[in-house]
Amino acid sequence: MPKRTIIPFGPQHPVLPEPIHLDIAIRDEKVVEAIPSLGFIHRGLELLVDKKDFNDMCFVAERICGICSFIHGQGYCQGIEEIMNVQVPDRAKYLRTIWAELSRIHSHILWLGLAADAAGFESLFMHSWRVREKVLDIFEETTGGRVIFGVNKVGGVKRDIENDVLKRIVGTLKDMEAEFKPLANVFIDDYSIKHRFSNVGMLSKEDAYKLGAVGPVLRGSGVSIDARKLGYAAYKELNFEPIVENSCDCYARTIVRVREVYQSVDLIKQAVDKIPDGPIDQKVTGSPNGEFFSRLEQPRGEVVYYMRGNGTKNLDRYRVRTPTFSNIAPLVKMLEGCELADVPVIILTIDPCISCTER
Amino acid sequence: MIEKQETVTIASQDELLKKVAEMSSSGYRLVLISCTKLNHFQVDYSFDKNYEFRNFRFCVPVEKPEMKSISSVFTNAFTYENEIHDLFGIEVHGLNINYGGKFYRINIKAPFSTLKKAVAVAATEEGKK
Amino acid sequence: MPINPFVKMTSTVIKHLLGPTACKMYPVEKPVFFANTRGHIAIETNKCILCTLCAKKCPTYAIQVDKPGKAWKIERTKCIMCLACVACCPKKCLTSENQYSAPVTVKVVETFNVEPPAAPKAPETCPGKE
Amino acid sequence: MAFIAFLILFPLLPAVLLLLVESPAVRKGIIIISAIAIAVISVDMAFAAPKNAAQYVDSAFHYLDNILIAGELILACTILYLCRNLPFKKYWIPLMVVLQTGMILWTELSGKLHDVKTQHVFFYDNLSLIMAVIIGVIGTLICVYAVGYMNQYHHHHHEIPDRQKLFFFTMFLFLSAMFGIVFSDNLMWLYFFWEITTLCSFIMIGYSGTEEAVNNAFRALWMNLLGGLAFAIAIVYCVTVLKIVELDDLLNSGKSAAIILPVVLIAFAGLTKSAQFPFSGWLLGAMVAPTPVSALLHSSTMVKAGVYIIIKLAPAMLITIPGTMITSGMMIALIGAVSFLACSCLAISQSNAKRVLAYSTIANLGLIVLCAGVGSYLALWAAILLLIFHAVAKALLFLTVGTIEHQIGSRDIEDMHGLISKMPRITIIMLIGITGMFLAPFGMLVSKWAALEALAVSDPFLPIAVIFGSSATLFFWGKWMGKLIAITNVKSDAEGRICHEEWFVLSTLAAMTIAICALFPLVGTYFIEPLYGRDPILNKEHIIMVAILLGLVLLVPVAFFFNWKKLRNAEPYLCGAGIKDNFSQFTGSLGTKEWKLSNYYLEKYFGEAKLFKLSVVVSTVLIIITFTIVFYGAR
Amino acid sequence: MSFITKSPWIVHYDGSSCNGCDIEVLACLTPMYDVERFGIINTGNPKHADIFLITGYVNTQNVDVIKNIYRKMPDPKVVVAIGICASTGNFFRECYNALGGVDTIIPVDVYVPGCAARPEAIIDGVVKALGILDQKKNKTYVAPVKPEGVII
Amino acid sequence: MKLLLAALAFVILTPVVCGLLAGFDRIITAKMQGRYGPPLLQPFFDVLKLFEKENLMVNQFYHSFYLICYLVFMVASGILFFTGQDLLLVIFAFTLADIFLVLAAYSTNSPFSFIGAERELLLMMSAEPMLLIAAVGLFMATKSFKVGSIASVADLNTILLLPGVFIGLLFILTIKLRKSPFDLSTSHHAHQEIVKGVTTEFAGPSLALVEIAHWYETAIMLGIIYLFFAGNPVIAVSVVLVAYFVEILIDNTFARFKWELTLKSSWAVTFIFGGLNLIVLFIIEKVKI
Ligand code: SF4
Ligand code: SF4
Ligand code: SF4
Ligand code: SF4
Ligand code: SF4
Ligand code: SF4
Ligand code: SF4
Ligand code: SF4
Repeated sequence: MPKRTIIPFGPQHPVLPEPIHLDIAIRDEKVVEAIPSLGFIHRGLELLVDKKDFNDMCFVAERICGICSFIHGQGYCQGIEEIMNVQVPDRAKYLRTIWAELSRIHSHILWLGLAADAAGFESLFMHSWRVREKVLDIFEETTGGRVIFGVNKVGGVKRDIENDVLKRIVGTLKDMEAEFKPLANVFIDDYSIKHRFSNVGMLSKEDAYKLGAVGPVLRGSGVSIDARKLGYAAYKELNFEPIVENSCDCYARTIVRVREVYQSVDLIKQAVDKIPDGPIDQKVTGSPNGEFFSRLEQPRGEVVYYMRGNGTKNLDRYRVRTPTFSNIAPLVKMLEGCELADVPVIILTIDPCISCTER
Repeated sequence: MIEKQETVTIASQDELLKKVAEMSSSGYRLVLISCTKLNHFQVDYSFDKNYEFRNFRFCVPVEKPEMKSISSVFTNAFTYENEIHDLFGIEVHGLNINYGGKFYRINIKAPFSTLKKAVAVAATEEGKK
Repeated sequence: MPINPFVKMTSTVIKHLLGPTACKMYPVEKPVFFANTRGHIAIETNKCILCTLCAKKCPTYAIQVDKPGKAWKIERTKCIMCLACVACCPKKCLTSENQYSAPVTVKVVETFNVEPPAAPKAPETCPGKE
Repeated sequence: MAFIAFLILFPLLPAVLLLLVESPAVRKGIIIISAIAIAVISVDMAFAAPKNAAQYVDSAFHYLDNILIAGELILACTILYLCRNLPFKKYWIPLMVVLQTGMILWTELSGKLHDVKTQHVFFYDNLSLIMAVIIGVIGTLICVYAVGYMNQYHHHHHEIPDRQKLFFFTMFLFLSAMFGIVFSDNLMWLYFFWEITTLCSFIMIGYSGTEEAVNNAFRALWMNLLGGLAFAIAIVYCVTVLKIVELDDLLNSGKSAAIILPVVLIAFAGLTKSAQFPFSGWLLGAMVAPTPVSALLHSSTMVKAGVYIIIKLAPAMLITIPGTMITSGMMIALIGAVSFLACSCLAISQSNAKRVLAYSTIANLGLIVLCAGVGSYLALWAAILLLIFHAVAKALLFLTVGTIEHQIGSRDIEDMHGLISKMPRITIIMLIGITGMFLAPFGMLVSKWAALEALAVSDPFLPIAVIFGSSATLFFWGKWMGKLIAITNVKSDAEGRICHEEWFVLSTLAAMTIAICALFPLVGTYFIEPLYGRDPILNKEHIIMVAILLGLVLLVPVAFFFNWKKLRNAEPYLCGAGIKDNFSQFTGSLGTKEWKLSNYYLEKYFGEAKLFKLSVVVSTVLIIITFTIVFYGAR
Repeated sequence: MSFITKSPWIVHYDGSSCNGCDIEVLACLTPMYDVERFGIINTGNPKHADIFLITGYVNTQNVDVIKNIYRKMPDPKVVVAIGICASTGNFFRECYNALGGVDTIIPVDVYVPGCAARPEAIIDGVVKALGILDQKKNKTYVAPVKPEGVII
Repeated sequence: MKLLLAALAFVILTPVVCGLLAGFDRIITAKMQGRYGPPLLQPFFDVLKLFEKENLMVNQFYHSFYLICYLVFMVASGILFFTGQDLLLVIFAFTLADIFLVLAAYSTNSPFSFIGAERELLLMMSAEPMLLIAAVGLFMATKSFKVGSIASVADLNTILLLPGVFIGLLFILTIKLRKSPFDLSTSHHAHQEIVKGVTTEFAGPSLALVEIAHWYETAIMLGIIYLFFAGNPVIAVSVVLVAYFVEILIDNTFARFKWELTLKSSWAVTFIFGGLNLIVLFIIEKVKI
């Protein structure tokens, strides 16, 4: 009986944009055990509430993660607004929705590229990221930054997007969609992609639900849960259905993300059509006192913030439960019995965002 | 926000475990376990089913920082509970995967529990330099 | 076996082989930034009143205001372009240019003499740029 | 010819002496002295003897027949006696003994032999000389090795009763029998010696007396007896139908279709002896025997008796079976091909070094059988070269495994990780053995090269099998080498504990592996080509090319002494989880961890569970087909 | 002339960054910015790399990792700290688990400011690093002294 | 004398030609990926730079012995090939060279090198049958194993007799050139599974040796392709270039395969295209007689 090979995988590894570590035990190339280890990015920024006031914490929240930085800011602000009972103007809500959906497009295409790269498909990675730059240009034009936007604030948003710019954005997105389509078809149909993704990292519907999987991982296993359905920001008024795939493997998760790109483009179109005119922020006075669990759908899934204010500038507790954190348990499950070559693909399939996981 | 958030405070650990088992059997999933240090440790177990958010609160005294794991009911609880152990210094009994304090591997023991505001301010001064 | 799944990527790849490159060719071609791209913080030294508000608001302590020395200092390797300083300045003398700060080999604190009567010298040399 | 008598009879002397002496020192002396005597005589004979046509020894003594009858009876009784602790319900084993001895005795006593020409009893030609040198040199080297080994063996295994007297008796008896096989021309004698080797093998496999050993011994016994039975039938057929009892008569009897049946029957016996599929099981089971036994009986000599007889029969196997378009050689070649391909693949899935060697042995024998079956001059040339190279290199490998096993307490390849750091010299010897088995320009590869060129001429089926098989070979030898040469920081003084005899034997064999490679053109010119009376195969160019490669292999280590500038040592890359100056540990998830590296075994594709059965089925079908068409053709 | 400036290979490690700078580093490799024009390849392996791009600041857990990677790079090598986190630690240096910028544990040759650092800035930084690499190769490199603030 | 000159020319010209080929490869790859790409001479810059670097090693053996053997035997088998020696011997020497690379990786005792080495062996096991079958096929078509006489005999007929063998050879060319989808053991860019596979531990000059040896390897492989069309050098060279281009294209349109599919597909292709081709050829010849 062959013995095990035990090797470290990460924290520094070409396939991992971020440090995570696994002790992998393999036999031939079959993974018999994979124990994850975290903490390489642990900053303890939740404790910064002691040092930064609740307004400045918005900057911190944005820097929990650089990929869906915007949504972190949005989640934080929405939570505080809820505690303080601030009525955010509708235009701000729509703008938040638009930026959030743009973030999702950017994040998903970025992920698709990384997934292609994890499977050793370099050209697909390159082309995905080429398409993604179009979205980054929109960001830079509207917020002034390519990845960290800094447009959220408690009570609304800092920058407005003019209506004609919004129209132009929709046009740009159409172009992007046209360029994305052939790439999406590669993800959907290509033989080698299917070879690498199909039947890899199986996570049954029951396991996905029980182990607390979120986002595309959950929806790829056939469970229709999407926190946007809670109706925060402008989602209440937009028409969409959670995207669900049933094959429960890496391929399903990939397809969920491909389809969500199209869905997000559609949501932005709807939002641009419906966006009302008006102010973009609401003056906020006083300090938060109370508690709230704020839930949002990030590209990687549902994120939960718990905030507790005590009437001073500094919060008592700011707690972030990010999607990746929730997906760690399913990840361990998925890694059981896979091939060594699947490890990068499976790790990527939860779209790990370690910086937010460890905060 | 259209969702309704309900928080129920529960007195004893055993009752909590019963409640958790009940949640599991009625098809809820564990969304979050979070801990907050007030005068005691406030531990919140949050569940969700069909976007319905239910939250059970349980208090752990600072003097005796111990609690029981729910990882036998919800396997994925181990991440939260290990985190709580590392950050708050609460001993969690009955973990299915116990990292034994190596989850985050921070040098400061239980920073969320011990770090006083005074220390924080000192750090701020240092940061300014 | 249908040939299609094996050649899904081919058309894209061939198209780009024959077509122009998507590369921006920086630094051969100068980049164009959007008007409100957030870049480095500039100060109009003749307007500043050394009120220290910006230094207090800056979350990373990138700005120091030396009241007695009449100097406004910024450490560019600390600034995260959050624009909190720009927003809070009562005299609106801070602006964000759309050019990013240049990489440096040593961390320096740039000091601007804030002397309202002083002639505004054109900052010809950038210490970061050598 | 005196030396034939010497070689057959002389080993019996130390055999009997060793059965009697108690003192280890005396035993050692006897073994070494007789080993030298046998080796010197066999080599001398090989050089002294004329090397053209076969030479025959007429049966000058009539009492030889009586000796034979007595011997047969003693042999049968011994086997029957040993069958007393027969495992459950295998009554057909003694039955087979009785049956075949009965047949032989009937032939002998019924007077059938009177009208059969019985002129030659013994003979020798270049092939038997080569075999004799292998037996005389390698066989005795292994005996010398066994002196040290068996002491260690009993030191490690207290539970096994010390029966070294029996052990060495059997070893020398075996040598005698082997010489008998290669020099016998009379089929009756050949059969007699053949059965003695079966008995020796049986005793040796069961040496340790454990349940597993006994079971495996009986498996080996019945499979070999099956071959013996076929042999006996062949003899009866020859005597009664063909009126022949001598090998050369059989081969020179006008190539008529009538000889196909006995030839195939004897070849069948050869297949069982050389553990070809479907009879490979016994050789694998034989690995429970002490390692010198594996080296001597089960890789370099006894199993070679099987392929030896097949090579001898090769010309007769070229006769087309009446009513079909095929020759019996083709079928035999196919069985060889199945064995080669399957065993090369099966070896991939094994981590027990002796099992790997066993599979590789069967595979190489398969290749020899394949070449013999094809029977062309070039193919036979390759077959004989393979036989020589394999005997040396495989004996070396078995013995090194034995030595290493005693030092590290395991014969698992995984446990040999980083052996070069612990026991550099022994590892280099082992590496020489392994390279000898599969890399250019060493012997086995040169022979494979010749085999491929020979096979390519005939048809594409066999080359394809050989090609796939040798690629599999590449994999399992390669990974084994990799295991050995990983450089770790673990030091050990284990090497100092190895005794002198073992050192001597191992280094001699290693030197021989290299030397034969350099000298193989001479072997070709002086032994093989005259055997078939044909032109040399290798032209100068081939030899020069191989010589250049060999030269390179030996020269390149010089680069070692070259002074490379700017050297800095750093621990291996471990994804940043490494620990400074620690070459075996990293910071793992739950604390510091040791990294471990194990080879791939590709169980899914090359695992024994499926592949072994499949090969047994395929080869059984092939054998049944062969016999069916042979019987059909004979009628 | 030294060939090292014509073929600088990089290895990237994400210290404790927020991802923002990481994806900008990756973006440098992709079609829009394509640093392979300068012969730059992302090797992913410190043993092949000449330039160590590091994003994010140092925390108690990744100290060893960063030192480890640095040690395993063959000389001459340069370290480029990308982003405010890697340069000075951002506001995260106030966190309990942070040690500060990368220069607290290994020598840093170039700081690329920005949060997140733009791809253009990263390219500028790498180009600057090339000069240093060349000097290190020719053994003419003198570490710059930190000036006491610059008056403008 | 002529042979000596041929050998010398091979030793000197191969790095130049294959380096340039690699340069084109990288530019074309970049263009295919929508990038601009490095300068043409980039492969040379890389190798020269590597020689300038410090030689960082886990132990001295792999550099001083195995890697040098790798290069020496790769060159030797190239010389054997280009001076027209026995094709089987060339392939065996070529395998020997490859084995030394694997051994070098093994000897580092590093996890990723080790896995790379196992995979490299697996790849060798996948590719070797086809190479040998190609040799046998060329023998059946031209009645010679000698590269020299194959080259002089080969004509249009050769390729018509051996279409399957040629396709099979193109298939394993991907393996030998370390191109996606078969770059399992190491790749020219960062390898997503095992960092750099076999070359993980080779730094500086050691890596340069590997790179140069790979150029020779490429030359031999392309040489074997050339052999099929040797009758007409113009066609032969263009076929080689087209084959190389196709490899680049395949490199850019496939994800990496896993080991199982690699082994299965290459053996299947070897058997179906190579093996059946030989069998058909055999039958044709039998029928002719
Ligand atoms: S999940 Fe990851 S990408 Fe999304 S916000 Fe969190 S850290 Fe960022
Ligand atoms: S350092 Fe960067 S972000 Fe800060 S002011 Fe300068 S350019 Fe802007
Ligand atoms: S932009 Fe933000 S970080 Fe920069 S100086 Fe102003 S306040 Fe400080
Ligand atoms: S820059 Fe503006 S905020 Fe800062 S000190 Fe000057 S006036 Fe005050
Ligand atoms: S030199 Fe400095 S200040 Fe001037 S443009 Fe460049 S980065 Fe900005
Ligand atoms: S002088 Fe240079 S470093 Fe300073 S702000 Fe201007 S461009 Fe930036
Ligand atoms: S020229 Fe230089 S110093 Fe002046 S504002 Fe621009 S970057 Fe700053
Ligand atoms: S500098 Fe800013 S963008 Fe870069 S890692 Fe730090 S927080 Fe993220």
